[in-house]
Amino acid sequence: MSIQVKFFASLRETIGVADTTISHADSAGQAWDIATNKAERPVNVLVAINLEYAHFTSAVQDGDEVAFFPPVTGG
Amino acid sequence: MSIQVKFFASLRETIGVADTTISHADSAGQAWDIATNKAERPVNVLVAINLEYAHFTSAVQDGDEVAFFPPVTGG
Amino acid sequence: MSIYIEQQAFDPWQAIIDHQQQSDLNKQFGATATFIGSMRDFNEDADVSQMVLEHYPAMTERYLNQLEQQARERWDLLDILIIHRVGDIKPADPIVLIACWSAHRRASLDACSWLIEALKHQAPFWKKETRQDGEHWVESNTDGL
Amino acid sequence: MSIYIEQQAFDPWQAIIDHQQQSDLNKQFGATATFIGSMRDFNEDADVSQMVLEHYPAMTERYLNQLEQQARERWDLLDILIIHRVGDIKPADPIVLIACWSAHRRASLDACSWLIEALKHQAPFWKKETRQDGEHWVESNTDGL
Repeated sequence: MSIQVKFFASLRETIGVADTTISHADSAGQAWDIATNKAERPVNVLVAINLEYAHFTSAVQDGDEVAFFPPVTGG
Repeated sequence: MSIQVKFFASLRETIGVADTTISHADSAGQAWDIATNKAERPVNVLVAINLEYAHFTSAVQDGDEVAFFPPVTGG
Repeated sequence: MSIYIEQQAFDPWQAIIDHQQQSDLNKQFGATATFIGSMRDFNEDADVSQMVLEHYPAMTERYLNQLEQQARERWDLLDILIIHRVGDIKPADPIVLIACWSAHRRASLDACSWLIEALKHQAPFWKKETRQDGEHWVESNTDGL
Repeated sequence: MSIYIEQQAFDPWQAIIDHQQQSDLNKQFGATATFIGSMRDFNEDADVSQMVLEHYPAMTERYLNQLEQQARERWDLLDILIIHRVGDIKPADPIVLIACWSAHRRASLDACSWLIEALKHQAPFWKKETRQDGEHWVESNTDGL
């Protein structure tokens, strides 16, 4: 099993990781804990699974891409 | 006393007059009757006195410019 | 703040570029909203080959100035450009340009939208279309939908 | 319908002109509404000398396509052009362009306004500003007022 985990913007700088692969996770929250070594979650962090917005409780599967990032500020 | 009366667009074509000067009128409605020789008023005709929207009952004074025109269709 | 009545065809994008370069807007604005109305070659299911736009010059000037003033009072705008064409118009010709500049997006977007509606309802312009069966005055503005 | 992510500075007006010439829009559209967001040299009362725009490329592409699709379902649009800048940005640089073409005015105006709001709330872009006291991530979008 292989799950790709990405961090963007201020979260990428805080965590110190842009991209990592973990071997197992049942949920996005568990992916966070494994990829960050249980770093505290900022209150406003957003979650995407396979390029769609999701939740920390959302299930993840083998091959999924899970991304964590702060509120978006484009436009 | 001198009041300038103007007609625009389809109304100018129907009445057959673009611009005329009348010597007396108490109201825009009276200006219409004098300038058009009591032509029937289309239901949707608009009135402006000195470049501001007004009514057929609005008073007119010496030197005023009274204009009659159909609904506006610019933009 | 500039308002122009154009007798000849104009390029709305070039007009915006020129206006932006001549003004002292540089680096202050974060938002630009524009609307351009142009002549289609059909209206109400009839082919339209050309159009004449008549206006009441002194009242047009007064009303466009009033609308610009009202927009500036209602929204925090850095600049407004309004251009309206009159005279003989061919299909695809731009008829009206409204451009609004502001620091934040809602002011320019909302002012631009409001200005075109207000112009269409208040400014004394009239369109006469040439169709296959002759010339027809446009009798009223559509609701824009 | 075109969506571009630009790594380099772009001229929004030239992009609109080019898009309009390349498309088969000619004479069909009566309304064009555009919004351009550009970098100001100040934000929240602090001078900003430069900015970096980061994005999540695959998700950005998906969301901009989704938003375009939603706009086309909701309004009767003839064409949409969206351009968003990423990378190193200097004051006065355009950041985002949204242009909508339609037969009647409300579709292009309302779609343009909706698209910029939806983009700002959903598309995964992030701004980092360089101010006198260092670099700062912009923490949230303003409400645009």
